[in-house]
Amino acid sequence: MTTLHLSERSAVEIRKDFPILARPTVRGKRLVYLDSAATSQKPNSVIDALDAYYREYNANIHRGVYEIAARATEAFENARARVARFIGCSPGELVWTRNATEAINLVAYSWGNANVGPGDAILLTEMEHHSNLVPWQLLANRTGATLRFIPIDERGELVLDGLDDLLDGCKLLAIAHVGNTLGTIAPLERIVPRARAAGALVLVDGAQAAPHLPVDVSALDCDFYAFSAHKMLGPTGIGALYAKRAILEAMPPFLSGGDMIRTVEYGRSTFNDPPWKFEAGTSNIAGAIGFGVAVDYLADVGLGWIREHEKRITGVALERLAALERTGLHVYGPKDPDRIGGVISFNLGDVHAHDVASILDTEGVCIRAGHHCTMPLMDKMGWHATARASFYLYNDEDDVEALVRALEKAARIFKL
Amino acid sequence: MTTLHLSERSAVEIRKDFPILARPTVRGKRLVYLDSAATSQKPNSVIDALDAYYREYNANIHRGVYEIAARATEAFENARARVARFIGCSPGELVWTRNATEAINLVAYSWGNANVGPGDAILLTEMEHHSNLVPWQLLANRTGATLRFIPIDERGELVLDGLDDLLDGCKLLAIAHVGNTLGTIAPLERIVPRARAAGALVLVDGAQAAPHLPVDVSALDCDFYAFSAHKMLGPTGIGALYAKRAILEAMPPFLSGGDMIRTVEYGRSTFNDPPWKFEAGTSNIAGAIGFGVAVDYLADVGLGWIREHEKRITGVALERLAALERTGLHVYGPKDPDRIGGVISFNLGDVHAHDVASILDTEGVCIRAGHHCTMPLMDKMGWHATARASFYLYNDEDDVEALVRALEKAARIFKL
Amino acid sequence: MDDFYRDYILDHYRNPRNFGHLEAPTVTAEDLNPLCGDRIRMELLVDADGTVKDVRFSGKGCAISQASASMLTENVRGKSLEAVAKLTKEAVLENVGIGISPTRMKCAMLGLRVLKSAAIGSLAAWPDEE
Amino acid sequence: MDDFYRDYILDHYRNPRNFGHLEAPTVTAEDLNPLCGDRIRMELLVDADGTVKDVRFSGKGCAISQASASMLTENVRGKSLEAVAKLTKEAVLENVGIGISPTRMKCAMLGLRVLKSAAIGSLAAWPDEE
Ligand SMILES: Cc1ncc(COP(=O)(O)O)c(C=O)c1O
Ligand SMILES: Cc1ncc(COP(=O)(O)O)c(C=O)c1O
Repeated sequence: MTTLHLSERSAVEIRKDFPILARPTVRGKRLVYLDSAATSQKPNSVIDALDAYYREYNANIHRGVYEIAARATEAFENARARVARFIGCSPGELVWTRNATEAINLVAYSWGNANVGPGDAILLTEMEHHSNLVPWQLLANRTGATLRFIPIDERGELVLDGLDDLLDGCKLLAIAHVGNTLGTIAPLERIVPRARAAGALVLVDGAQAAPHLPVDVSALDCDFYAFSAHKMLGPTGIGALYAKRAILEAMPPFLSGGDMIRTVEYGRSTFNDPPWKFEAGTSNIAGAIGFGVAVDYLADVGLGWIREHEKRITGVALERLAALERTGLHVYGPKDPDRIGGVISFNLGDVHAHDVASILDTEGVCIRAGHHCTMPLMDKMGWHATARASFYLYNDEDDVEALVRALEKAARIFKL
Repeated sequence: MTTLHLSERSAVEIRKDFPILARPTVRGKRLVYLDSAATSQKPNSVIDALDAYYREYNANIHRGVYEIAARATEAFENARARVARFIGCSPGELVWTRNATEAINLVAYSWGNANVGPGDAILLTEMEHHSNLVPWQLLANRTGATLRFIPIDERGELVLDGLDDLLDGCKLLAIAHVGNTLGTIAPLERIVPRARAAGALVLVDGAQAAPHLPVDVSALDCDFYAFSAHKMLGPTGIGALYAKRAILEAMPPFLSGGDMIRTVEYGRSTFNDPPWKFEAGTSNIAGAIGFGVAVDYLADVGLGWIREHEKRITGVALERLAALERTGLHVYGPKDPDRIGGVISFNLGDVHAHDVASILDTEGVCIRAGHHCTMPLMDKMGWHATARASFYLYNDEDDVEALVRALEKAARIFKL
Repeated sequence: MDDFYRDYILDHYRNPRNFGHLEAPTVTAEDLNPLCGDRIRMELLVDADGTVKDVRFSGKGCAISQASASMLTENVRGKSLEAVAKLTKEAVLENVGIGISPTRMKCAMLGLRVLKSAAIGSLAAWPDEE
Repeated sequence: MDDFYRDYILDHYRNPRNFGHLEAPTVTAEDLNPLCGDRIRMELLVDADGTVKDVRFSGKGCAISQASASMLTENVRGKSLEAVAKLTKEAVLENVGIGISPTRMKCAMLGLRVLKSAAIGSLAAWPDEE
């Protein structure tokens, strides 16, 4: 049991870097944060980087000649290079956005309007987050394209049997790398080559993957990869879109204004090179710098370690929750830690997930409850709402124990 | 000279709240920051608010039931209410965006695509920032509409003689409240009623006004007002769009995904009420909270005081720069502090503005040089580039003196 | 919040009063809380004088929204539509008891919101007004 | 940065060498720095062997971009296109002297960028590579 012991110690060490995890709740409980799939906590190094930017070298970028502007520009572009390296692309292929959602919208508007027409199909899966579904609904409305869906079975696994038929005539496959409600990891290594063979481009929604798994976009061979800083130790208000250089070059501009142009006349404009062509107006400079520090922290701990750690914690949690079955606790989705990100959805008897979450909150345990921005999946599965616990590098067995004890309390209150 | 003395003392007091202004430059000079039109510096209260969010109650908003999520949601919506009050609208009329640029793009895509067609005209002015020009060029390309321009004369004043003709057949007037290159204040009280009479909606680009003048959107009677936090003591990555409630209700969604929906099925969706309908994905939560604190700081000092203070500093600067005429210094734009925001564009003999800015930097004086994202204006005026100094509440006469002395050094180096 | 889940709340949650549908309702309204997906529908039978004769509610949601809606329906028979339209947040909170956290306030008020909009004929615009 | 503006730089800025246009250039290239608006155009007269016989530049910009372009043009006559294509950043910096701040480096390299792209026939893709 050496590895177990080692990783245990490391999570405790890691926790010291996260100031919020050291603060007791209003009721004086230890904060047991099990909602990292919604947003992660931030280490001191990230918070300090934001602070340093505003206190020491806050200035607008790219155009300033003076010292602090030079320092800000360098830090901003350097962050881009680090985030790009983190997912295995070059800085010229990484566009800053507000979040994963905006990254997907950018593709739907810029690439979508230019390349998708009546009769074209876009293939999604039944487990997509609203952010990787609604933009394609609107694109379909604009262009007359149709949407198709890779089904998900009751166990929460993607059904790939009819994949080639589904891909026939598809312009794009847009798919979550890891589902946010059930944690299902999409077998991209089996799916992407078939999409390629069918001539479809591939957009991967990496919002739940980039924080938790080693990601290499060139190995994945996808055309687009969207992710958010706030779910991976970074600040709010910054995310990124990876796109293959040639595709970015060919894409028309989306948002326009300062900083993304090359020349402007009253009547017409020409545009800057990617990635700047897609970054209109003053960027979230502090946010980008913080994102760079966040991926440094993750790379330092090691994505391999993080993945193994989460698998272990998830395994323990699945085991401990199974023991609560007598109180009516029911876990959804694949029950194999190898096949899911550190995400577990469940319900406790006839107790509504919101009530579960409220009672857990009284014990300092933070989980999410509701439809998790996957309403169609919930409808399909026949669930009104689920409770969801999600794990990250700073969680450990103590957190699982706290979850279980709080669930026992909820069961007691509801007399289950 | 009592007022002079009073305001002088206050600027010195104010400066103490801005940590960056207390740090010497790499060369050991005092930082003389005269580039607030590009981005402003931030007071401790704003930086501390970001810090507190990340250290104490970082959580995703709206959907979380637990304590820190409740606190984050409340702080986020409370910030919206404060920023709304700051410009005189209700919180339901204020949409968070990344910056003024995105706010304008939101209108161009959502309102523009739905309401502008072939043969329609959009009226701009010749002094617009690229951010209030290029989005309308792209809209015109998409829809077959045409752009018209209110001319600017050599003194940098808008020419309103032909206004009613220009407005004839216009769907929208999009106009900067304060120009960023010459500081020209648009006489909106004379322009907006005529636009109304002609049946055009009015979008005001307030990026350079909201930080510096008392703004009341209901008194202005505009339909849209766009502005950025980072130019008004707030963080990067957050801005806002005001729009009249009825217009927001009628506008179709723009960016889509999590948080802006009401119901989602695989095939179709319905949308949340404004303002959330236009806020897709996880917002810049920390940014919005910081923006709220920034407007509190501004309101505390008082926009009336800030405007008077800037007028005075600008007047002093215009006087002192006039004395440099013998070295070939030439000031552009209206030379009346009453008619301009605290912005002065100039050139020094045959020295390129970038060289001026570089030499000023060696003295710790930060100014901007180039086209200031108003390329067409520069072309029209026949300027290749200008140097620009801009003032804010933390600047005082010492800063003007430092500017003048550094310009004298530049003149010496270039043997003018 | 744990104080909130008392026996009578659980009873209303598990055995909601006036749950179901009216055969021929005079007015109905329905709304959902987009944040959590909870839905409530209210059906009223109103006589010519504007007095509520009968009421049913239906929907799906948490103990807070269901119990508070259930309790609300116990108090409307015999009331005028005007009186229903004037029901306050405080009245609901009196019914359901103390200890509702701010995040859950919208759940507690969903039934009221729907009932009032049935009485008024339109939904309140800005949720903070409640 | 103030060390940078020496007499010979000012002289090249105010009296640029080889400024203007060739009657019949063999290759030309033009580029602008989108951040500051500086533009430079390079025109080369190349003989059948690929040797640069004559050169002119034109454009508008700061002392750094204009002087460094001017100095560059003094060094290309008689060179092969291949040699021009291989000119380095360091060579430019040797010409113009020390003290260029990072923000101004793009100004200093604009002439080189254009000259090399004339020689190679295409612009370098990612500016950081220079
Ligand atoms: C007049 C004007 N409009 C719009 C903008 C764009 O602001 P932002 O870059 O914050 O979107 C600016 C900023 O330079 C400006 O000065
Ligand atoms: C799978 C998935 N995609 C997209 C998103 C949207 O991320 P953001 O809100 O940061 O844009 C999320 C976040 O909840 C997610 O889990």
